[in-house]
Amino acid sequence: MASRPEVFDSGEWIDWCPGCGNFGIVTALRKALAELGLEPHQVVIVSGIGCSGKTPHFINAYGVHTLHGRAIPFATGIKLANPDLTVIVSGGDGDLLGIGAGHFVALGRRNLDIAVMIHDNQVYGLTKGQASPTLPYGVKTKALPKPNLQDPVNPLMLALASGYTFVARAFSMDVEHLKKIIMEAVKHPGAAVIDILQPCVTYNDVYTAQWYRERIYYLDREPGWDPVVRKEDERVEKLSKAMIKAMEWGERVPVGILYKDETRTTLEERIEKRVPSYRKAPPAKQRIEVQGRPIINRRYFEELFKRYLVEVED
Amino acid sequence: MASRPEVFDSGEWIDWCPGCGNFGIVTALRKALAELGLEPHQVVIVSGIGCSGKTPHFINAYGVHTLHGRAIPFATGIKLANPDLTVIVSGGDGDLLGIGAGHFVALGRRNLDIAVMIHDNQVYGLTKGQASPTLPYGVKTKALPKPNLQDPVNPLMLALASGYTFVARAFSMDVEHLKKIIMEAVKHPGAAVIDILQPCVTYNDVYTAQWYRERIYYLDREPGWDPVVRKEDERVEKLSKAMIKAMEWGERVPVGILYKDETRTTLEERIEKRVPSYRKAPPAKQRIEVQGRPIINRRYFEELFKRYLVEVED
Amino acid sequence: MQELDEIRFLIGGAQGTGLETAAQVLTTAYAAQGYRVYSFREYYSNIKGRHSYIGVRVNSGTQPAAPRASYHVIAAIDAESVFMHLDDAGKDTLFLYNADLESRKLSGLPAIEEETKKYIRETLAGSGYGDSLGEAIRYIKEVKGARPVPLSFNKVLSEFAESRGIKVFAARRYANTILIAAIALMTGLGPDKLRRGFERRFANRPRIVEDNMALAGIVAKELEQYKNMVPVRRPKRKPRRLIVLSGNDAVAMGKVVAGMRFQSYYPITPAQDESFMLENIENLETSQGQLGGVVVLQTEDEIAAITAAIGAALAGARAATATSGPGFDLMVEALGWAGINEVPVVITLYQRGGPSTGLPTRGQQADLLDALFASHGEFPRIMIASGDHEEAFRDAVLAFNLAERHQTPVIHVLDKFIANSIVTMEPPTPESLEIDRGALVENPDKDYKRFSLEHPVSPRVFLGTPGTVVWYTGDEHNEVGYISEDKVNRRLMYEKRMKKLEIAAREIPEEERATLYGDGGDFLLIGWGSVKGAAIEALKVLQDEQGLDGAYLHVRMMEPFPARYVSKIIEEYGVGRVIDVENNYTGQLARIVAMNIGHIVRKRVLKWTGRPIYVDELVHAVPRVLGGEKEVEVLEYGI
Amino acid sequence: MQELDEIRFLIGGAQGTGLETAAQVLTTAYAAQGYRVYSFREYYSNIKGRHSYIGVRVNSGTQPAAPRASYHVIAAIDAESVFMHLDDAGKDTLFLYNADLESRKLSGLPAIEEETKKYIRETLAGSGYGDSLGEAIRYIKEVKGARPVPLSFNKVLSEFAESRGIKVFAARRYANTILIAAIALMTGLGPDKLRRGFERRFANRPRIVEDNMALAGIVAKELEQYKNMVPVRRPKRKPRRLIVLSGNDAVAMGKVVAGMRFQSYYPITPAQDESFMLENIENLETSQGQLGGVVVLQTEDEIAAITAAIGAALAGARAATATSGPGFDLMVEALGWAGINEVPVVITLYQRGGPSTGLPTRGQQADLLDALFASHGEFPRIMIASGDHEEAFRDAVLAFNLAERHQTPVIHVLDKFIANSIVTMEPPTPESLEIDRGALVENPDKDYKRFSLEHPVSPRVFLGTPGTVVWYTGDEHNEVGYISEDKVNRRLMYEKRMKKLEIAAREIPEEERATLYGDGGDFLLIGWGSVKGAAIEALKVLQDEQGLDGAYLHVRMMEPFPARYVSKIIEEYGVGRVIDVENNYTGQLARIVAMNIGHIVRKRVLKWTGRPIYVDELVHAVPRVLGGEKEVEVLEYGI
Ligand SMILES: Cc1ncc(C[n+]2csc(CCOP(=O)(O)OP(=O)(O)O)c2C)c(N)n1
Ligand SMILES: Cc1ncc(C[n+]2csc(CCOP(=O)(O)OP(=O)(O)O)c2C)c(N)n1
Ligand code: SF4
Ligand code: SF4
Ligand SMILES: [Mg+2]
Ligand SMILES: [Mg+2]
Repeated sequence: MASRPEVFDSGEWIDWCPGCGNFGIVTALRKALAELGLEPHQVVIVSGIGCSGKTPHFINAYGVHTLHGRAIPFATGIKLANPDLTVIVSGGDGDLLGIGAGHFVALGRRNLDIAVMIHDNQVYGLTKGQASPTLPYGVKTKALPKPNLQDPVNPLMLALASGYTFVARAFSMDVEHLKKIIMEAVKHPGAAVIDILQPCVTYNDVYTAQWYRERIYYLDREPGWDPVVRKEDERVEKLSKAMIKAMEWGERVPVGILYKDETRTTLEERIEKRVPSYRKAPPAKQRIEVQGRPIINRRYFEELFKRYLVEVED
Repeated sequence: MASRPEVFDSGEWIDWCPGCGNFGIVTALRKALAELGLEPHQVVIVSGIGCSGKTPHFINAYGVHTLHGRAIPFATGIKLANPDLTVIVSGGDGDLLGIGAGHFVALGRRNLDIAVMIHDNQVYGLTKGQASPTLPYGVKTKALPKPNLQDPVNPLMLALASGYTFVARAFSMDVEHLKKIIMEAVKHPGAAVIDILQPCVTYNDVYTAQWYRERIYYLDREPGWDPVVRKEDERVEKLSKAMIKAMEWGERVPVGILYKDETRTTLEERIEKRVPSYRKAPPAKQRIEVQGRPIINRRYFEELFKRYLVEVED
Repeated sequence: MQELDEIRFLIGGAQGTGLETAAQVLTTAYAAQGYRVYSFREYYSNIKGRHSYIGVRVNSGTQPAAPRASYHVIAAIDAESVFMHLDDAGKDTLFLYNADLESRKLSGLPAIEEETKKYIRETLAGSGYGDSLGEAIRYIKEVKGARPVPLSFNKVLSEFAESRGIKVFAARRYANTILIAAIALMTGLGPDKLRRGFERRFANRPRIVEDNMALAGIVAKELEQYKNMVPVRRPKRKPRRLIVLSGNDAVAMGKVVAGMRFQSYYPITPAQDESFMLENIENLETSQGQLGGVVVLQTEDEIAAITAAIGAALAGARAATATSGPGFDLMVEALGWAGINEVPVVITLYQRGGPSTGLPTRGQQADLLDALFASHGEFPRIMIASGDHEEAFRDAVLAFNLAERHQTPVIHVLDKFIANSIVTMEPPTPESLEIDRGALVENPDKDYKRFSLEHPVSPRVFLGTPGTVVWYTGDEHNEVGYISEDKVNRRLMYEKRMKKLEIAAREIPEEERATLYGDGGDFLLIGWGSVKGAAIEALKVLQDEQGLDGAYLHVRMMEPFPARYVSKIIEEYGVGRVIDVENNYTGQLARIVAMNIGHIVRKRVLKWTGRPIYVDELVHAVPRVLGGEKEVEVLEYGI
Repeated sequence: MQELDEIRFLIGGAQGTGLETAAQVLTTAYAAQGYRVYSFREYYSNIKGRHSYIGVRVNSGTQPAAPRASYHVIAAIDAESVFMHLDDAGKDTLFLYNADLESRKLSGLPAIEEETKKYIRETLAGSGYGDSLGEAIRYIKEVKGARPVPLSFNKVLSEFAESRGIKVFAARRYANTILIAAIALMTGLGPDKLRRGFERRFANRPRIVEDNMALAGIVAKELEQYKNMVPVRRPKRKPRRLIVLSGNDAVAMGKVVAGMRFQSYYPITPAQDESFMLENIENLETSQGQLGGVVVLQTEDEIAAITAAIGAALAGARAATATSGPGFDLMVEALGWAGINEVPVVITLYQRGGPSTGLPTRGQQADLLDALFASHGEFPRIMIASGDHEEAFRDAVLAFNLAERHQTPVIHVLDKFIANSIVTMEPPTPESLEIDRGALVENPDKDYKRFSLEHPVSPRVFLGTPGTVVWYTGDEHNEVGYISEDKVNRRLMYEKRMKKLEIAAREIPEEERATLYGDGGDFLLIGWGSVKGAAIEALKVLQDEQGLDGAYLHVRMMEPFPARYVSKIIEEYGVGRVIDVENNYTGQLARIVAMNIGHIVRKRVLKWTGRPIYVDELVHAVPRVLGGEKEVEVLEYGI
């Protein structure tokens, strides 16, 4: 049952710069969680380090503000230990696509049911405005001494190449749309990623809210746009189409769902196949002791480790 | 002027398993270096850790056998400090696409003139046969206790998404073809990657030489295949085509050059724009002292750091 | 022949030629007779082709726990194994080799490294011998007093091939069985008993068992004259069952018993076998059904391994990761996060030869100071170092109890010498062990504060617990977990964390953190980890052979360090009679002792060749160091 | 008014409101008069909105190098800054605040953290005051004896807006100028001199300079009565030029002078400003043309940063990386690689508040033991810790000389208190410094061996040198660099590396590794890093005010540790009169001392609030600790 978004307001003062695009993300996230009918204790927001990294503190839900670049593997452990939790990763573009790129790729490969929100502001906000991995070559944002030397990585392309089964883009200033995308991502069973275009009012004077407003268009309003893979043999075609959309950047910038693969099993399902008790009794919920003693007694021990036992002949 | 491949034989005993696909790589590499007319001291082979990581020891050239996953950033420092060197990275699939995936992505973004050879054997050879990031879901190679849980990452897709300007695949058992591809990769100015299908005879009983032989076909023999981007506006189209080829895996497995972008500037060129002396006097070749004293004397010091100086008024 | 209390043999051959199988077959066969077995393995960082060997001790009374430098039998499967073990051949050692290879030259063996060839060549030349295998055998016989046992492998294998109707080519794969058979024969392990070993190794493959037994018969016939030459006495005591396990297995078993249900890892020698073993029994299948399951996750790197384990621990699972030095290096940042967030996560650290990639398949004890201070800033951690398999098992359980009780990361340190050696052990009685999950809250009230300053250890909730929410952050935080830079909060929150170490120090008796073995007053050895086995046995030998009566202080916990106890013991002896024994260069334990109690133990016996400390070399070194001949004695036995 | 030898002021305001500009303008203006200035800054890990402040000392004689707890002027730009600095207001402190805000309530200021609010509320309530700004001002006046200086910012800014024909809204951005003007007025910095400060800050923007001067005029008129209230004496000595620089700048300058031409980094506080500064002058442009260029590479993470630097060093460049704790953690594995491969790479480590993300914009000295033992296994490293900006500059040069001479990684340790404080310094004379590139081979002959065992330090070739090739590997290697697991090679190669530390210890005089300041016999302070400034000044104050005559032993090199020298000095005093002063909890230097020389210094003055040690609190603590009242005195001055 949907609750009010305020339920997800932690009450902590938000110390982002006035006007920062992150405000839209927090608002959309609170709304999405409320509309999904979740309760605060069922949700874990996992973040990295950066302005974006502070997000969990502003959400009334379990919050894990981890290390720079490591939100994804932290989230992986949380989700695998207790798959009943709704686990959402909130990270910066530097965090997820620079220092954390290896984990970003690995999550795609795993298709674990986690939704990843990239706060894509093209800069390292909290360290004062250096180029992030999404800033294009030759662009000079405010705090850079010289124009950027490196080419950007395209978060959507990287996500598609890595195997994410849900890939979308949204704009942090369109809270309603972003909310919907977040809800879709959370509902999607498997690894989902949302590239959120998030203006940094303090350091990014190139990709401003205005810049985006002039270019954004909505895929769901495009006639015939259907990003969903419903059968395995549609995969290559849908993936190719998604990639072509992902490369569109300049005059027009698409937002919305680029790709959604409903055919791949999640890691949880795969584990369950191997460990039948997994869903019923995941690691975090198993009884491991009886009155302060190991549940594995001598008899069980000998059964479990049978192959290490040698019966001594008389 | 081309020399003989034996010039590049270090004479060290190769302790790979008899029949290992890596032998083909070493042979092809020696031949390629010889045909490129390089001398041993002009070449640096940089590797990670794994069976593949031993490669530099078998090549008579400067060899840097680094840490697991870190060959690319080591190579980056080497190349930037002395851009006259021919720098080649040789790494395992686990090394480059698992633990090193973040660096792999970053090199694509940088388009630094380095050629990367992925020894793609779908397993962690040196640690005894665990699944590497290229092993498909559900496959059980010899040493795995259970079938693989995770989906594979496609090295070519990842390379294309990351911005490599030269992306190719080769088969380690076709030494002549591989040699040619290596030569192309080395000659290509910018970040190049070759996914080398390398049978591991000890641990990979699924993707065997035989398996490949039955499926491989050569792109350069495909009528009309032209992977080269000669003008910026061809980029999206060629990239899309390359990606579709990259996804082909099963009945038919393409080898050859998938993508070659001649339009993007290299990092070296970009640096030179900012530091005009860079090519003439790169970091490794600058004179920094005069008779044991800093080349930057008091006068130069005051000029360089003018903005920190305050003239004291009388 | 006189029966021996213990027999020792060494089998050598190229990697990939079945040495491990040979050792397993023999070990199980002896264990099934009630013998206590210890076997250690040396191998290159290589998959196939380089020389490898396994040293085995079979004892009729006590459990051996360290290598000894003298062997009753050495069995060489190839030419390399003859050249490599010249030093190991002693007086009367039966030295089995392939007589077909007599003309082989050292220089024609590329698998032996140049430096080693030089060493071997010098050894032979030093006594006037050439570098062919025949010469090496003469050297072994004439100089070392060993008894060469030539055997034509070709002959034996041809006969075998013929008798079993297989190709000679196929028969070659059974070369390792020749070693098994020869050793069984010489040590008096009869065919029935040997068969048990084969049966166990090749369960459900009776054909292979028969093949092996047939070949063993042929070998026995050929070597008839050596039968029972080094017979071992019947075991003094026969337990009903024995476990045959490696150090990796011991830890894995401890973890399962402790209730660990999540392990994330990235493969690395010599840690990985622990995770494989866990993966294999992930279902916890018993006669009463599935007792639960262990999720074992192979991650993309060690950073992911530890952070995933921390995540799982936050969610409420007992969670761990296992690695060795290079992997540990990558975990350092997350270790600090676990520290500031008071997360009970266990890191099993298997030391190997460093620095850097070092000697990845060899052993060392050189990560102690690193592990003790790893990660920037200050936070409490607990560090346990096990000295043998029994300790490894119990400490694996203890690690989780301490982690949850004190809400700190726990580093459980082992080394390759323990990880890769295989011993016999009586099955433990898990019921006698405690599970202490520390302070937990299942139904938090409104005022619940995860990091309450009321007590240093604040009760935990798991992620997902209804009734509250909690924030975790690597930043300094306030009582609910929100970032706080306030100076007063900072001081108190920092103190809260650090005080937990004082509490742990108060709660864990110092005598459990360090143990004194022996009570001789002549000298005191001090050591840790795998030194234990060699040290305790050396005490006995020194007493028996030289009348020197010493004791061994085994330090098992480095943090909280048992300062008072160690201080007391060292002062009883006087620091001049204390000898630090470590498998490293800088005497890391001695440095920790100095740091904690101010006594600098300067007498040291050290080793850093990557090989284990042999009882014999320690026995030799102690009187020299004690007598003041040398302050530091450097060991280097073992190729 | 009596002229003062030194004036001290504090300016406070929200982040993003121009405090740094204010401090710069004033600092340059004073420096241009020949004053020696020291300014330190406290700020939150936040971009805009949280409270920040800068404390400045302007001295007419010597260079200050640590904060003092008493200010002549405190200037608060907002309400937060009044509440935050109640403690800093002392007797007669001129406390400027915005009179328009008198009714503001503490509870209505969300930028102040709850814990801090509680602290402030308790402070006020403890003396019977409420929590409005008006009450706070009364408290400051009545309890602390300060002199409130109310000023209506609205009034001043409206007048300013009108006079300059700009919108009041736009005028608000000049609020920081009010602080500048007030301080200049009170301390006797005349308008012409102040103008110099503005001119320099706003070079080529005369309009802004005029705006500022106009506003300053209005402020001066309003505050006429405070003019020259705390005048500072003319400087005793006037150098021709002064550099105004931060610790980050000092290191960057040292690196450029040292010939470093490659720096790879990943942004992190408080290290990043060093790399930006390098990026800015990358072209080494002089009147004689380009002297070369520095390649500054922003990498994808710290692992890439250090490995790229190592690669560049192998290629022959002097190469470095700069980071702080979390980044250093990620560099640990590669550090060991540099160690085993004998690579001269420099790591500049700026300590900040830990553990983990900790207090990322605050300071601490708690990474010493970590840095000393980081990375598994054993290898030589050299560690230098600078105590002030001059040392930071010289040590940056020294680091490269030692790295290349001994072919080891060098860790150059600083802390946030040095990195982010700004001082005046006389320009150095680089000609007086040495560049020692160590043993190099340009024309290797056929027998060249990179890791020749002949000497511990084997001559290097750069990658690409004709005439040879070389292999590097993280595995144990032989003389040419090929992997070797041979035991003899292992022993010798390991010793070769470790011996280099002994050579370094022999070559670098112990008196350069630790320096004794003062010669009083009453007590000995021992410390390192930024403690230096506070300790040396505290000696003087203790002598002047309490007749206590002590000395300060400043340890600048932790590896090789100056054991004999430190031992000698400590023994001269007797360990009971030695006080360890550190900005950490566990007394890390004291632990290193114990480890090296066996003396456990138990008297300690420690601080871990993330704030610097103030001279005054140290002065207060020393006699207490010395007198035995307490063994450890914990400091916590500074909000
Ligand atoms: C290991 C490590 N390296 C560097 C830092 C410093 N750091 C803090 S935030 C940040 C970058 C933040 O950029 P991004 O991820 O894009 O987040 P944003 O602030 O833009 O939201 C960095 C480099 C750190 N905390 N940890
Ligand atoms: C930090 C670190 N973690 C783990 C290892 C152990 N390790 C050595 S090789 C290897 C995997 C090798 O696999 P791959 O990169 O595919 O190379 P291959 O052996 O297949 O050529 C691993 C995990 C290591 N050396 N360093
Ligand atoms: S710096 Fe940019 S991203 Fe960070 S809070 Fe300010 S506006 Fe937002
Ligand atoms: S394990 Fe596989 S990859 Fe490694 S050497 Fe053997 S065959 Fe080659
Ligand atoms: Mg960002
Ligand atoms: Mg591989």
